[in-house]
Amino acid sequence: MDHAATTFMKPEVLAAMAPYFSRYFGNPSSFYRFARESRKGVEEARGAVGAALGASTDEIFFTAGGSEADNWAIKGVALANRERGDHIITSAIEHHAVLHTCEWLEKQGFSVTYLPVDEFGRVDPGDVEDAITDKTILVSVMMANNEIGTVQPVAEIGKVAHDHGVLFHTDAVQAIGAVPIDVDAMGIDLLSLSGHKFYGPKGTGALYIRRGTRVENLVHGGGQERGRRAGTENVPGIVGLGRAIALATADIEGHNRRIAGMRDRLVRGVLDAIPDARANGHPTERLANNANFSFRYVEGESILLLLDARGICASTGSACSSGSSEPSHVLLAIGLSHEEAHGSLRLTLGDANTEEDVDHLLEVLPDVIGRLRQISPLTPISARMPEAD
Amino acid sequence: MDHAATTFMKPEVLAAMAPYFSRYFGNPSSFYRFARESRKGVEEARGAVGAALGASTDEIFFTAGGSEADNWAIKGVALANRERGDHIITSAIEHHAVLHTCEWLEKQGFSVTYLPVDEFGRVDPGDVEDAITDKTILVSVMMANNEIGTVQPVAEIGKVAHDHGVLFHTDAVQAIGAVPIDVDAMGIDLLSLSGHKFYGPKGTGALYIRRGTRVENLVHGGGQERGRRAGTENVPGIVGLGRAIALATADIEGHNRRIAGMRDRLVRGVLDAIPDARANGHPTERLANNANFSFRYVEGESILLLLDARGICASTGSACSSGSSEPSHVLLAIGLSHEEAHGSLRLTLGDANTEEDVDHLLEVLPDVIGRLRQISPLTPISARMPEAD
Amino acid sequence: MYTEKVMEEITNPQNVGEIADADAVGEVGSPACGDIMRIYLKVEGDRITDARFRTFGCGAAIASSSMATRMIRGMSLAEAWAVSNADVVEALGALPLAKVHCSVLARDAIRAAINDCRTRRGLEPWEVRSSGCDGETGHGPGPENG
Amino acid sequence: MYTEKVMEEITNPQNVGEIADADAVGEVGSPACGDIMRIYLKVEGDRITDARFRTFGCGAAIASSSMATRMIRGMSLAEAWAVSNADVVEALGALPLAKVHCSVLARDAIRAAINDCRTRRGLEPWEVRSSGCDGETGHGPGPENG
Ligand SMILES: Cc1ncc(COP(=O)(O)O)c(C=O)c1O
Ligand SMILES: Cc1ncc(COP(=O)(O)O)c(C=O)c1O
Repeated sequence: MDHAATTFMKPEVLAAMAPYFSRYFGNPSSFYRFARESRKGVEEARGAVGAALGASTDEIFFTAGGSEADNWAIKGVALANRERGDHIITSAIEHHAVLHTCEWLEKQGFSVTYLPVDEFGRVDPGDVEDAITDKTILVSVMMANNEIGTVQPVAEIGKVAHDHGVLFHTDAVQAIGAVPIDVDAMGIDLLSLSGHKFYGPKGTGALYIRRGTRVENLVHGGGQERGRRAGTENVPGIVGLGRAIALATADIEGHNRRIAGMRDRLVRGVLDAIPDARANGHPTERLANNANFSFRYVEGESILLLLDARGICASTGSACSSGSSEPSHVLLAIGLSHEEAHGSLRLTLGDANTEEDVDHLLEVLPDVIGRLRQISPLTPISARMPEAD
Repeated sequence: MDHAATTFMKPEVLAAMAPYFSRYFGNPSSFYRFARESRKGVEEARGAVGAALGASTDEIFFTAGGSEADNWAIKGVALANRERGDHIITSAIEHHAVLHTCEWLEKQGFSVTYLPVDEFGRVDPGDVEDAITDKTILVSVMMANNEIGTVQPVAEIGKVAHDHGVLFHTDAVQAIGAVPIDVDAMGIDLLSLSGHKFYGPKGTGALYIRRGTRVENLVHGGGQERGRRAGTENVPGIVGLGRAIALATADIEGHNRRIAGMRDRLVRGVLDAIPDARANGHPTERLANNANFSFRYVEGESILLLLDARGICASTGSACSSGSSEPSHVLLAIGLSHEEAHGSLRLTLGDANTEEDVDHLLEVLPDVIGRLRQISPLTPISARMPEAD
Repeated sequence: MYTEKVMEEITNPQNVGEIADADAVGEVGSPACGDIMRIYLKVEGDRITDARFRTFGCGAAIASSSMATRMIRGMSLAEAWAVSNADVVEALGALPLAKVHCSVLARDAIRAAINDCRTRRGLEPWEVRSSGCDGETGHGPGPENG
Repeated sequence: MYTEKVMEEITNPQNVGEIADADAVGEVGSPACGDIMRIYLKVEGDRITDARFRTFGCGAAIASSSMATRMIRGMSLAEAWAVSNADVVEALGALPLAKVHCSVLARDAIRAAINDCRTRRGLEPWEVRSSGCDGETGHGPGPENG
């Protein structure tokens, strides 16, 4: 139940890639007819990505993943438009690929506004408008959050940005296949996506760049991707990404209906069975597959470990690995205390999950939380199970 | 005969990758036991790359290819060491991934020396020494040239750099499996490589960074690659890269012997059969698989096309695709005239080539050159075949 | 990169060679540019009765010269002058965008040959600006409008 | 990430709980840090006869507390004071580098409990500097050298 971290690759995707490993292995930038199949594979994939976003084929540029796309979009716009302004607006709950890129730009002399979010994790388009100055060159707000699943009012934010002549980038890594996207209707100038979040290959991604948008290159060198992203094309990866995005966006509504049904039963079941628990994120404006909880008195990593021992993969916003175990910036931004933020659990459903998985989780999780609360010094006596030995 | 452009993937490599697409699809940065196989696959590959370079495992960082590795090495060193100096030394015959990166740094205020090469394409280590100033922070000279195959005196250049306390980066994209590498003996601080040049997967690469070397990140975000290269790891790709480099470096000498035998017969055959032709690059200090020719009076692309029509893939330094058809910067740097540079042909042999391929080439090429010379207005009457119609 | 039709024109170009007693020769390009086109004409009265070429250059340059000479055979000089680079591309079916400048070279070579013919006959050359390496040309007024 | 042995200690921690009439309690960490360890001791004369813990924290914190309480049962106070974080890691077999600070927390919790015991008995606490969130601790002189 950790599909937001990465997904398995669908058999159809691997099947689409297979011929390009060894049979059509040509370098698509090569010249001879032998390379034609590679070129065709890449261009068909480009078409599939364009179609999924309501964009033209020539506005799609392949990258090695979501992080590269985010870095490229933000640094690229910043460096190419420096003489127009040095101010960037983003939100406090972006992925680190956006936040750390913005921090790097601050070191290069740019100034960045990190907008707050409400208790559900939503950015207020009015805040975006208020933050815009005549130095603002870019607004970057993600389409859907990877931890708490909150979907942002992207179209409104896009409109605000455009009303002020400011470019709008959105990290849609978690949104592909979950939110119907139309870059024109949503006022999006740049959009990042990553293949392995929708049953495509790892190490593949794409950046949509609206025609005419000034963006400096991130990777300099050969003339690949029409001179904008150097490096021999990862042909099988690109082909797989194309196939995966076509599959993922074929029936977003039907997919969401099925997944949200399971997710809602899971959330209700957890909150019914476990006291002192809360569901994080927005009640309705959220990804269909995402459930995020805070369980008081316990710490997230230990929840994961005990779930793992019972065969359930999950994720937590508490990243106790750096020594100074930082709680999730997203959970703090929606107003959770450090303790609550440390005790978070993210469950994200995917195509492989069934109702039986939900049953299993509902069977296991209350026990796991109960055992950890028994260990914890924070647990009030009232919330403690009878002592074991 | 264009193995320097890209190679097919060996069946062993695909076989090594296969389980990581759908079975061990875990995110190696995830926590649970399920992700352990992914982590193990990545770390074994890191070990294989380290072993191939005489480096430690913790000095290897995976990238999406050679271009990214070059960009990262050069921008990373430049930006991280700016307060120590702003001068970079490279050569005139580097790959565009190095040259365009240096040009970008010039726009950011760095100064770059582009060292000349001799008629064989070699950089003189003495020139490197003369170019070093107290502002110099980096020397970047490629290990082997992708067009003319010349192998540089890397160890001497590394020594000069280190004698002056300057970091040394080498683009070894063409050298893996062809030149035995020992980063310590050669005084290399950073080294770029790319998987698809040695029968590994496209869209994979690595940067070796000597322990303690100050390098700024190129892709900011998550903590992957020990916090130095963000982005979910391309697990199957990395595993394939590891397998490929182990295979490619298992018997470099034997491989070179076999390939150079064919190559030498090819070069002799071509020069014997075709007048007004020259072999470019160094007579002995060159990649075993590389042959590069200039044929006077004809243009490279048209050679490729006629070869292609006869089933032979090749490459040319004449890139007549930009409108302002630029001849190869490498061929101009070794002193060829524009006309000679335009009439170049690169043939690069690989594991799939046989003596029959050489026979076929020797049968076809003289006719192709003859026909083009008949069309060309530059061909002297003496060098022309009898008029056709 | 090239269509089958263009490849056919490249592998089997028509009208290759010189005309020993040509009435006109036009040459454009340079070795530095990577393209040289030379067109030879036989002109009887106002009519082109033979056209041949020699070209140093890429596939598109060869195909464009071949096609251009095929097109102008039998045309009057004014008709040949009116042949645009788009006409050459159309006759070839298609050229990659980056190669369109080769069709411009072909047009320029035709015009250079026509003006050579006019000059040899003691007539004013029609106005033309020659193209640089980048294939950009000013459109001098053709005979239609000047 | 964790070895089987450490996972066993996490899924089946020993000595969880409180000692109702404890002779000493030591607590380190804070909710903001993401780790709290509380160790309860029963001390007869100079000897630790029972040790229990409650921990809020990651797997390594739970495993370290469990192992630490197992180690110090039956030790004298001076012996228990001398238990280093490296001893805890060794007893666990191994901890990931990023988790070593949890073993430091366990050592600090033991020492805090021992000093609580000494204070209750009217003795000077042995010198110790408490660790911050980052798990760095000054090494106060133990009983051996103070
Ligand atoms: C010498 C050299 N450096 C860098 C590169 C770039 O590698 P990649 O295409 O994998 O990014 C290449 C290959 O194109 C190369 O030959
Ligand atoms: C919202 C978001 N942005 C960016 C990324 C980075 O994508 P990748 O790991 O493919 O570089 C992720 C996934 O980790 C994500 O969830």
